[in-house]
Amino acid sequence: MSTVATTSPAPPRTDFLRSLGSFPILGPVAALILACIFFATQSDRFLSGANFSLILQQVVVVGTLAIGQTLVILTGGIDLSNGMIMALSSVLMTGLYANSGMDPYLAVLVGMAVCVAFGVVNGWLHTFIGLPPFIVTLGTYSIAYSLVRIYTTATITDVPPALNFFGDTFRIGSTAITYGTVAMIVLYVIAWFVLRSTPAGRAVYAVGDNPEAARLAGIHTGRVLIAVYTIAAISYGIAGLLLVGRMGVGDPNTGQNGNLESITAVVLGGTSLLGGRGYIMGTLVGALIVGVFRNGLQLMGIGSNYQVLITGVLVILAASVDYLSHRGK
Amino acid sequence: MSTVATTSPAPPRTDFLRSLGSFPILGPVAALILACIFFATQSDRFLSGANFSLILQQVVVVGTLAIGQTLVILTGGIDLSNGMIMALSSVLMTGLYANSGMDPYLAVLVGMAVCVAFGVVNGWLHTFIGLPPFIVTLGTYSIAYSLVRIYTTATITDVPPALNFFGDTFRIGSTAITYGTVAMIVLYVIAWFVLRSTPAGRAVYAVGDNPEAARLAGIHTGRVLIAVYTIAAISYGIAGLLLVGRMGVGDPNTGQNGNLESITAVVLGGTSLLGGRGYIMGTLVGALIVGVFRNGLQLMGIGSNYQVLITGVLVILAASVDYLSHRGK
Amino acid sequence: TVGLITKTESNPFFVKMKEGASQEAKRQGAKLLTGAGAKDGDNEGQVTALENMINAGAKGILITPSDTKAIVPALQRARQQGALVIALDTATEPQSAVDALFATDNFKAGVLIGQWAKAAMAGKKPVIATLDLQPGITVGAQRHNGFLQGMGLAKADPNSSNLVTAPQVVCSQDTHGDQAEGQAAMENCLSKNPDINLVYTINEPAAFGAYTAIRAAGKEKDILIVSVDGGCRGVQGVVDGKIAATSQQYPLKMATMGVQAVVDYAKSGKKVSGYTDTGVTLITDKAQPGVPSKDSKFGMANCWGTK
Amino acid sequence: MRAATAEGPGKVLLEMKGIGKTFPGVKALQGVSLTVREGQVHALLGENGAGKSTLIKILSGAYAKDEGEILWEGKPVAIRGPEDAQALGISTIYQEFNLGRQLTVAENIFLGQLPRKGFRVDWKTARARSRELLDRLGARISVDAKVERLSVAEQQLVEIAKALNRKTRLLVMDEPSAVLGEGDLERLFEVVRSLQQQGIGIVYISHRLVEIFALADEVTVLKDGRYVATKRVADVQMDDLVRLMIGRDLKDVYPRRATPAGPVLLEVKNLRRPKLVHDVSFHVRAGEIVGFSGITGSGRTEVVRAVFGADPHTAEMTMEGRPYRPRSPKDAIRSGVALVTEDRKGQGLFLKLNVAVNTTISAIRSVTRGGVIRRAKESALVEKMIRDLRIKTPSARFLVVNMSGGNQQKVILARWLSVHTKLLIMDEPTRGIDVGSKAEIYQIMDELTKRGVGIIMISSELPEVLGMSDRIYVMREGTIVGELARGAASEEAIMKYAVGGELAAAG
Ligand SMILES: Nc1ncnc2c1ncn2[C@@H]1O[C@H](COP(=O)(O)OP(=O)(O)OP(=O)(O)O)[C@@H](O)[C@H]1O
Ligand SMILES: Nc1ncnc2c1ncn2[C@@H]1O[C@H](COP(=O)(O)OP(=O)(O)OP(=O)(O)O)[C@@H](O)[C@H]1O
Ligand SMILES: [Mg+2]
Ligand SMILES: [Mg+2]
Repeated sequence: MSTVATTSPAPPRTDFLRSLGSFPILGPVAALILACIFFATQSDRFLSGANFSLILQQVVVVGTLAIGQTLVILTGGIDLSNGMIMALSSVLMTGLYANSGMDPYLAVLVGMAVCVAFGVVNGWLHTFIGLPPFIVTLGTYSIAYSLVRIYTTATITDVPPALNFFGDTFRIGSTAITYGTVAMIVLYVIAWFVLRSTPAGRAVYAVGDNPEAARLAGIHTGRVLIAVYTIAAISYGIAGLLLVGRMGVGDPNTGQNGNLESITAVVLGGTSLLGGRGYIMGTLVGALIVGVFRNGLQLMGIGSNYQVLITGVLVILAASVDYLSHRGK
Repeated sequence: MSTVATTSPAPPRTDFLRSLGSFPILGPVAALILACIFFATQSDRFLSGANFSLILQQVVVVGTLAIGQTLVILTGGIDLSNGMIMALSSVLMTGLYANSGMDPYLAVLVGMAVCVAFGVVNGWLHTFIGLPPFIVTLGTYSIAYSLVRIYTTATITDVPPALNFFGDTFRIGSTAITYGTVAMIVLYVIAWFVLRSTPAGRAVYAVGDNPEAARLAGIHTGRVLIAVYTIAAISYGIAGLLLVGRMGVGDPNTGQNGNLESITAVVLGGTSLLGGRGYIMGTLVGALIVGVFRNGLQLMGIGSNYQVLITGVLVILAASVDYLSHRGK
Repeated sequence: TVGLITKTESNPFFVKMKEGASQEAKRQGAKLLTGAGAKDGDNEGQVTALENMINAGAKGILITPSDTKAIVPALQRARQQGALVIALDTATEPQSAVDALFATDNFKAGVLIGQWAKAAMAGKKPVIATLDLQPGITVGAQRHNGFLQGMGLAKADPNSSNLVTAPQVVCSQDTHGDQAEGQAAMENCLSKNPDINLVYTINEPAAFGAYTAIRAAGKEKDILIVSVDGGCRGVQGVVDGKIAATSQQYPLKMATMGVQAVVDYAKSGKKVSGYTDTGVTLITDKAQPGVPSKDSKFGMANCWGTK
Repeated sequence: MRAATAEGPGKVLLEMKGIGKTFPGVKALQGVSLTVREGQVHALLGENGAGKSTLIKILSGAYAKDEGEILWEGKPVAIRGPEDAQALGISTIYQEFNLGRQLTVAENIFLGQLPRKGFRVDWKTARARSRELLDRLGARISVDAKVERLSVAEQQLVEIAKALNRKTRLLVMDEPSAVLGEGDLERLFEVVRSLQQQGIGIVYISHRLVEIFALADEVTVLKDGRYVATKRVADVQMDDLVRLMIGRDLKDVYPRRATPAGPVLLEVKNLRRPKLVHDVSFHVRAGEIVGFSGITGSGRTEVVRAVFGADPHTAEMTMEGRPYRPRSPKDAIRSGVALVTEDRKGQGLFLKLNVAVNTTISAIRSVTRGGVIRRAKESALVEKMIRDLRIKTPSARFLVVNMSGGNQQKVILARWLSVHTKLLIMDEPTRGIDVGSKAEIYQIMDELTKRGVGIIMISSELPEVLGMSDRIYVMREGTIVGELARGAASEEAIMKYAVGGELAAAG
């Protein structure tokens, strides 16, 4: 995993230059820029505010899922359940209003509560029973999957206006931007700040890097892990909210690829699956890389079989760029 | 990952009793037996030779995929591409005969050659570029996925008799057993022997436990890794062969869940995703656990939603049993 | 430019559709963009493809909605942006969400095989296994419910996305229309209840999976398999006596009509509208009195509307 | 030279009574007691596997005790976890590193207790304070460096700084000196003494008796998990301690007799490694022990890693007169070269695998027939090694992770004694090894040379270098600055070369 063997996670502002010199997510950013340049040469429609706004919209859901996924992976874990937790919260948030006439805001709260419950269960099984996160979240994936379908197999169309908010747009110049996009970016900034500059954030890195050392240093690793899985689950709930805003419906069939897609974003962003090393903003870049590929290839009118082929190749290339950009160190 | 924090990969014949005391795959086996007892009480049709033979048949493909997956995971890697490599080989093995009139055995060779190629690429990208296996195999997954569909989207029905062999059955008493089942079990025995009693097997564990130490002990870690990914890919090719035998067609839609399903079997079998610790026979048990759940729940006539729900819960329980059975150590 | 969005890339049914579209597009000198969801039921994938195609300047979108409700808001956005939207094979809910629908009546397809099976069972008491698609997908429900209604075992709302059932149905499994899953499901159904004598399958891959399982159990003589699609491979199955009867649809036709309509719209700006039934024909070699059907020769000649 | 506060014992800080601990298959401790007073340096002595680390891990809350009680200032206390111990003011430097390898030095020093400003971490304070602590230890490391980039010595200094940074009434140090060179050691002593002045109690574990005499007021000896005795250092001689520890006398620790050196075995010319090694040339004769001395970071490890083919380098080398170009450790091993690394856990052992696998991994072919590992042969080999090296383990199937530091080192030796080694390179071979085992290892080295094996020994322990080497190369800043024959060598001579001119701190 030498891809990220560099630099202090928290370069102090004082020596800004050094921190630039070892700019951690250089690789992913380079890969993203290369991809953009490539597509700009291929399709005249690619380089437009409207198109970029579109790509952002298409990335919002996975991007938000990937925030929680990043936290979990930083602790050395992995969360396969995130997409289904999102799906469950989104059908509840819409369904409780549409089918049970619950107050929409209350419905959102209930949806969030369910997410929290799943997060706690994930964290607890991992920490106190000591099960590998892969197995735990595989199990909760199935559980959430079936709960969604037991609750409803019919798409919920009667969505309260309040929940459509994140789908609405405002204009900057000529390009319309959704509030969902803004929400996602805000979440990233918060996560970035917390991970970089708060004791809690540093504890996440410490636990992921060397749990035993963390424990012996008096860090309550158990609490940290449960908190991480819970906060992650909340981000999945928010992703559900953004999804509803974007799709305008509560869709029980959603979220099944959320885990692999979010993990891809995380890893493309330069975060190590071994835990302890990674950068939340890298994840955002990783998500954008995937979004740009998909959008660009479609603009080029490439048949989707070849789209998949090229995406596969590009994923490997992007990761290589990242790796090579760090090789020196 | 305390699930597997126990003693040697190879308990010596000499002190049989101790080796029993620390019988590594005790947990998975216990979980399997418990599951069987449960279903036996729920459905009178469960406990029949025919039904067990059936479960085995349904496990053959995933079980064979999981052999390669186990090798890869023992080195600390992970292989997401296995299902699609299997799919590619199976459409080639059938298609080259059906569409290009190639000699069936030659077709099989070609299919295997393609697997080898994928294995080498996986191993090479991981070892020499240093990319994380997750990303590498995610990329090759997409590549194989699209190659399958570029080659054919139509199911290949005109399968040469030779390739149906593994679907054919022989009888022990009243129950019919497929040659495919036998093939899988033979492969497990071979893998078990190699891992347990050959220098190559030792090298796999050593590299998985501490690559740097392995290198300094005179092991060519690079070669070991590439060999592992290649041999794994061959097992996927064989899985493809068994798949064709079982289904009697070459199906381009197959294999998409092969990765998660095989990883589940491996982890349920008590192998650590961190590498260096695990037991191939545990994987077989893990695969059987899943197969028994699916079969048993359907015999009980439980609706598919609840089947998923229960499977989720049982996966977690099974893993817990495994963990708790090792807690002492 | 025309955009075609199918449920998946690999299901032969949609492959055929794509084939028809690209032929027609070539004839008309139009540019065809194609996209699809990752798997059946993947709505986001379709929405993303849709948005990108509009952005790529598609005048019209031909779509087989994976999720007949969830896709609606996205389609409305597309129409606001001035694109002609035509649903192929599967109606949206509400149907008015699209300009026009070129489709088979999936419910009717189900009813036809149901009626045929009822007649073919000739009074024998049916013991039924249904190999379904997956929860919440309308097409799956329509075919399933249609079948049971045709059998006269249940009444169902032609547009419901919930499966009805009946005492005669002893085993129901989801197969996602996948052959391997169909086989495993059938195997387990048989070990659950060996007396099954009639199998409904959501599509032909599932049907073949079921047949493999049944043959392995040596019951191919005693069990009837009915299915929907009428693809060339499916009809071949009828010829081989693996599938007793199947309802044939005409994706090629849908696609051709679709592209035509978009091209016209691009030229003249006039939109097609309403529902055009592209027809469904029961294909079987054991025709039953009172159930209109054609034989497999016809089926082969028209499988999915080749020529 | 001993600390001033030795007279007039302060009041009792800690009492551990009748402590017992059992691990699966191992009775690590039974009925062990320990009493530490304020301002006292209390040494803990014992062979490898005697139970020293286990005892202090119970004290620090890393392990739970099975029996016995702990009194803090006379009152019984329950230490349920590390946080309890820290609350009492017990801070511990463990034998094995507990650092986050991806984290910076400063962050490790403040692990679990980062200073805050509002919600934010106060990096400014953290880095400044870390700087202070490191300077006090004379460590020239950037506080922003990642720990994984540091040499083992540097990592140890970080561990010490980390412990000093906690509010401390009792400081426990488990073999802090094992990986330190002379210079670092002196500064460590100064620090310990000043802490002592402030009335802080100190538990000090080391296998180097000289240190005990230089530093400790009292010493408690353990053997096989049992309490043996507690003595005032003033009242005992080295031999007494040795006898208490290993239960027998130990005459001449260094068995080395000058032996007639054989033909040149290894010849190295112009060995270069960018930034680490500059143009190093030397040779080793068959049956000769060549010592490499020098301060930490002088490049000794980098030299031998190159010779072992572990790192890229340029050089002309010959082995037994034949050209020798190791492109990988495997090549080196094939030509009969072996390396015992300085970092046992990171670069030597397979911790989650058992003694047998760790021992035979490099010799696996020799116990393989027809491609199959012959269990009987393997067990025979392993059992022999366990006997010859007196490795303390319940069985050949015991996991190395659970072994004491010294025994782990023996396992690595066993690995190289299992293959046909002509040139044995040992980087800090007796680091963390008890006097008894040390003598045994020296014995083994001596016997090997009699069989014509050549040995390169890197050591930061001058007595060891002087006692065992036939010739000594001294390195500084990546070059060889001096070569001393057995007769001509002395601590002064070596330090003179090692620190270069300014004799000052040396000796
Ligand atoms: N986690 C463990 N599981 C099983 N046995 C253990 C474990 N830790 C230590 N032991 C055993 O307990 C005994 C005491 O080990 P300990 O590390 O305390 O010795 P030590 O005095 O520190 O030796 P050294 O001087 O080499 O560090 C040894 O026999 C060791 O094998
Ligand atoms: N793993 C490493 N990564 C980066 N630099 C290192 C590493 N190990 C050692 N160094 C640096 O390389 C130089 C030589 O270190 P080396 O370990 O060879 O010195 P040494 O003479 O062996 O001292 P020691 O007694 O620590 O072994 C030192 O500056 C050291 O800090
Ligand atoms: Mg110790
Ligand atoms: Mg060194």
